[in-house]
Amino acid sequence: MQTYPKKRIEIIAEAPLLRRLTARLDEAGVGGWSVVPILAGHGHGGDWSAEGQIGTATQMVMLISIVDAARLDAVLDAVFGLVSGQIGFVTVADVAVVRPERF
Amino acid sequence: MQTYPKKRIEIIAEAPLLRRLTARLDEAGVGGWSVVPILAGHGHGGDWSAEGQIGTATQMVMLISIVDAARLDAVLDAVFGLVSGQIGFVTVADVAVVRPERF
Amino acid sequence: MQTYPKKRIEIIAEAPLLRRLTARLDEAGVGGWSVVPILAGHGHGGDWSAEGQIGTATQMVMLISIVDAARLDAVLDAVFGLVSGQIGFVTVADVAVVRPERF
Amino acid sequence: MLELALQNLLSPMVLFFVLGVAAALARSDLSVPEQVAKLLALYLLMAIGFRGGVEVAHQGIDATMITTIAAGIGLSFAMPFLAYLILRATTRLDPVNAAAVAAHYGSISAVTFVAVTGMLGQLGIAWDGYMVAVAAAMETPAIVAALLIARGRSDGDAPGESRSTLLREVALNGSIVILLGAFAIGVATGDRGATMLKPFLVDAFAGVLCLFLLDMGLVAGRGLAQGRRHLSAPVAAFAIVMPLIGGTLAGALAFAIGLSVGSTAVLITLAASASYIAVPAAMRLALPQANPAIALTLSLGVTFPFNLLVGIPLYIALAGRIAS
Amino acid sequence: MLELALQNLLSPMVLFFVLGVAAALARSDLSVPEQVAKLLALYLLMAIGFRGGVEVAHQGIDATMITTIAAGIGLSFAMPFLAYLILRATTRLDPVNAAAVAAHYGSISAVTFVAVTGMLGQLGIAWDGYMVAVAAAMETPAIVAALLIARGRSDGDAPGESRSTLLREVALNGSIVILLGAFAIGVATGDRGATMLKPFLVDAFAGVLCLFLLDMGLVAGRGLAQGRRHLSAPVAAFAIVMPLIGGTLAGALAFAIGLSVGSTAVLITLAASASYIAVPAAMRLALPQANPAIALTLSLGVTFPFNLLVGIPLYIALAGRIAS
Amino acid sequence: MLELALQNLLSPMVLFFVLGVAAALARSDLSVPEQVAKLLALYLLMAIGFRGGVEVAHQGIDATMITTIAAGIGLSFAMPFLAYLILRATTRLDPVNAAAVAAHYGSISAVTFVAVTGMLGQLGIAWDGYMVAVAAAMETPAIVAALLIARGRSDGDAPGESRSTLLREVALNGSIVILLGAFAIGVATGDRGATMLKPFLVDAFAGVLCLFLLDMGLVAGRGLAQGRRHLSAPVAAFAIVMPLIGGTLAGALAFAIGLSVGSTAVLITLAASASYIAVPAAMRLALPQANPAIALTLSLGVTFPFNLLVGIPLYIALAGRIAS
Ligand SMILES: Nc1ncnc2c1ncn2[C@@H]1O[C@H](COP(=O)(O)O)[C@@H](O)[C@H]1O
Ligand SMILES: Nc1ncnc2c1ncn2[C@@H]1O[C@H](COP(=O)(O)O)[C@@H](O)[C@H]1O
Ligand SMILES: Nc1ncnc2c1ncn2[C@@H]1O[C@H](COP(=O)(O)O)[C@@H](O)[C@H]1O
Ligand code: NA
Ligand code: NA
Ligand code: NA
Repeated sequence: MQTYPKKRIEIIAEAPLLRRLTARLDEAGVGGWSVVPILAGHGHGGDWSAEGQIGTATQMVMLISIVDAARLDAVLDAVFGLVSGQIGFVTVADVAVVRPERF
Repeated sequence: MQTYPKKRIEIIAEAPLLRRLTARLDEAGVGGWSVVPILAGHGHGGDWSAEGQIGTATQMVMLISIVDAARLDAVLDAVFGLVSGQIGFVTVADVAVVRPERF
Repeated sequence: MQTYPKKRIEIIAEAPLLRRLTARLDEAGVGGWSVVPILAGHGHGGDWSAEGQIGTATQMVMLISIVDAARLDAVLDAVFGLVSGQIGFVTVADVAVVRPERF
Repeated sequence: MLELALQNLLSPMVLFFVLGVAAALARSDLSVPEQVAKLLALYLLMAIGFRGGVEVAHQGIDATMITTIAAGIGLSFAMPFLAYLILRATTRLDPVNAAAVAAHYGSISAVTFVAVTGMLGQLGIAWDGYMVAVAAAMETPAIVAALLIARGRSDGDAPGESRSTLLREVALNGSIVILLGAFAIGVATGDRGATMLKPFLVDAFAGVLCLFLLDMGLVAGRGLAQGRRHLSAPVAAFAIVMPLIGGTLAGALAFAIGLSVGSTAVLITLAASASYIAVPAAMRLALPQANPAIALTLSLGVTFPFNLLVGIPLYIALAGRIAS
Repeated sequence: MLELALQNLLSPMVLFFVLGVAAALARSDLSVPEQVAKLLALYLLMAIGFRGGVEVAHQGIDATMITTIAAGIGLSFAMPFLAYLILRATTRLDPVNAAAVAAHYGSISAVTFVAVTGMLGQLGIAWDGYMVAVAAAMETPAIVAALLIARGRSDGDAPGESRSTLLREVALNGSIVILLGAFAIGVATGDRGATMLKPFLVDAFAGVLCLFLLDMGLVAGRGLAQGRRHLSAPVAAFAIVMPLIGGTLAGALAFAIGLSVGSTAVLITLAASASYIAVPAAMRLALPQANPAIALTLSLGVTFPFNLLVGIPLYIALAGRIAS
Repeated sequence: MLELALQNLLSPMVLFFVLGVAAALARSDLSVPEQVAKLLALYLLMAIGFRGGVEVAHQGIDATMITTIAAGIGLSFAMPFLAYLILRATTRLDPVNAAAVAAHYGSISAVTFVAVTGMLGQLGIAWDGYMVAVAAAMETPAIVAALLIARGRSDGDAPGESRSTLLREVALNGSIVILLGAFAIGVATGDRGATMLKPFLVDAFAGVLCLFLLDMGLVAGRGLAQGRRHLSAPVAAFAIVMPLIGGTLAGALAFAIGLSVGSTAVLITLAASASYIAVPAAMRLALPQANPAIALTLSLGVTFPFNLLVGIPLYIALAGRIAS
């Protein structure tokens, strides 16, 4: 099956930041995004876990967005300005898709 | 450590479709798959969120399957026929594994 | 935006193993990891689902860790010794990051 | 009637729903976790099914029950045709979307069922336990009707989708199974079971219903904010007119059968309600080309609030006239 | 006895379990969300532990309690050896799998414990609060026994796995901690605490147990559909014979100690039950080569339904004979 | 006083909290699932808000309520300045971290509010329903104060972060909305609503609170094990001294206003409590450079246990002196 290259952006960010992050993505013109939960983690700041938490301040979430390479820089710029001052990071990977016009 | 190339298929699809999708994967002979939850998302159809939902009609899930490149086309064919008429999409990425015979 | 190559390790492992796995990652000197839930899956051992389960013995979880390529082998060694005798597997993918010093 | 409406509006249940809608529209981050919402729904259906069964264990099964079930099936099967004609005549929905919406309005909303029984309980009006079976029986026929309507009008079911598999899945969907299962257990265990489960299933019911309606309000409010753009005025009007039409038909049937006030109110409410658990999922499989946001926004965002705030007291008042 | 069996079969608890199994086998999508299932288990263990503690606060601690705990530990340690011998003699399970299964049957099932107390409560038969401590004490010894059996027969523990770490983890697993913790709190707060917590922990117990057993039915039904292929006839037979053997041993000990009817029934049930929370997880760490599906399908898919439907009334009847 | 302290320490609520802490420190895998914890918090806030509202429906609104709300707002706004000065004088926290911690201590902890009402209920001491509104009013002003303190001292808010958006979000955070919403519904429905919801919202309260405090203990224990390294001795001391200072101020105000014993105890406790739902999230947005582990470890790991074990009985005893 014919496939086409796209970029898969994965952002791991603090939960309180989520609304602002997705607003940035929307502004940067991405076609869509999905939020994946994270249960627990470890980093420079130590361990955390979602277990038993009633607030979201200590939690991280994962945002995934498939975008066209042409839009990658704009998206990274939009997101990076927000994430850089906060806890979290962004990774980008190459993926292939079947319906390129979707993204 | 010696690693071997495989393909990582990631399908984001409507939750009501899940059973049918995994049946297709099984028929196409994949060795296994895993379902990852999605909490919320945004696309051409607008925003959605799993919060407070009692049904699954509006929800998306993520299916991940590691397959051998030789089987990729068969799997994409099997899945694409189903996903193309529905909400959702498929991405493929290159990954390396340690135990190639597993997939 | 300037990006730098890193490795994204994804481990799908049995939930009872989680503490031991993360301890290995910490020992191997990874900068961090995140745990993503898996809802259900299928493999050589048949189907499983987290639905309605009160224990974790039958469940799988996903561990994600972004590491520097230089550290990859040490991490794989540390993890593989544990995972190889158990249910689960490890995949490695190439990703690009914006702040390389973080990993 | 006015007093009834006021009492309804000032019931904690309705107010918690309104609180949910208001919080969602104000973009508060108040939310009920997904699995908790599913627990609340499970509990309410279990409670209502079980209590209906215990009541039937008392009263026994009679011909009225069979007739009412038949009437419910007939209504559920007939309403989609009516709804489809209205939608095609008054709105710009294409055939497939109109058929999908019609299926939602022919079928019933388990949540609205729970709400009307809560309201009746508050007013001290009894209803017949077998209405649980009627509710369950009304869930599926509308889907069959919608598939008949859509046949040829859609470019086919999803490839490989078999109609019988789909109907089997709908008939076995979780909300029907727990409702009917708990009903059967209520019938089987009767008073013995009722005494045992009263503190959990009866005493706590109103409180759990409040929490659940808070959640429904949050989801409805969010859905409305999101889905508004899919609703033209005629489409939105349909979501209020159709319940009144369905309710009137049901009222006529209830009168013909000779149902009690409470059961008449329940039957009217069931007919006037629109599905948003079983049918939406079935439509995603059977008519994937239909835009799910339209039917869901209508059903949860317009019809459910309408029924909860205005419809149910109206239907109860109507039932009072019809049955006495 | 027959009457007891019938009353058991027609109890809402058992019927909700049967509903769950039926729904799973019919492939209904009815399900209890994972976190909800964990809440139900947490609640039930908390309730049963606390009530046991309050009861001990009344009755005080005596020698019988110590003896019974010792008997429970002995049983839990001895049963795996017996189970292992039976499995090796009658089935084709290899040593490691046989040891893993043996560990499950030596240990106890907290859920079966909850079920027998529910059934006793329904029958109005009292049991001694300290049986909570006995149950907790019986969870771990079987694992030690299984590790002794498997030593040398497995190709070693997971690399770096230390036995003491493992046992510490098992002894501190959540279900034991909440059971014993709530027990201690019950002892410490006695009637004062009991009055405060009665509506939540006592009155709602039967209802929550129904919901929980619905879930257990769903999981058992799914497990059975999935795991059937792992079970040969002799292996399946073991899952029914072993509870009877363990139960008989426990009955003899209870008689020797002179336990009350209720406590005898509980001790028999504990011995006859097979773990599926603590031991399965421990076996994944200690004996990873063992196929987890075998023990789990046996324990939840065969032994638990057997105990719930047939075993418990049998054990209660037996206890009636032994203790009077 | 001693008796009060002992009764507090031997209350099931406190003991379940201690059990949670102990289990976490022993690294047991006992845990309350995340969505369940959120359900428990939602329930408790709904219950406390509703009961407060019903009580106000009885008593009516008077000048004292307005004065007390004003006093609460004043306290919440003033305490961060005091806290900041103390932190800067006695610890090595930099200005931004000191401001963030100060915001937590100026605001209130809904969970501590729930705990003090549970303790008062146990002692049979009445408090005024409008304290619910006071609690809600005390949540936000501290954040405004902290932002004023941090202005210029931080390298700016997150880019594009507008202060008014942030305050709107804080004021509409879920815990405030459910607390005030349920309060308003209690006022609107009064006794009628209270009768309906009593079994769920009143009778089960103490039991749910126990489960919730078990969870808080687990989270606090884990947080303490994790976050200890962020706490120097002076910083940890602050987490005990500041509640006493805040509580004393509140006691003086309560005396000036002439509040009842119960309401005085509540106001003192609110002032002595430190936020860990609303403020932590707001600080991540407003002062992202602040290390969240410091404030959270202090608030949940030190101040909450201190208040639960020692503070609340002390504040109640103090209130008894002040108000009589
Ligand atoms: N290298 C990494 N790989 C995966 N997740 C990470 C990594 N580093 C940090 N995280 C996640 O981000 C959270 C915050 O990281 P940190 O700011 O380093 O404490 C961690 O608790 C993890 O959930
Ligand atoms: N580009 C994308 N990247 C990640 N997820 C997406 C993307 N597009 C769509 N989705 C997910 O798929 C759902 C449906 O997409 P759509 O059909 O475009 O409305 C969205 O709500 C997201 O959860
Ligand atoms: N090829 C695969 N791709 C994704 N997940 C897999 C794959 N194989 C196995 N899994 C996951 O790992 C679990 C155990 O696999 P197995 O040991 O093959 O039964 C499965 O139930 C899946 O959740
Ligand atoms: Na209808
Ligand atoms: Na046993
Ligand atoms: Na404070």
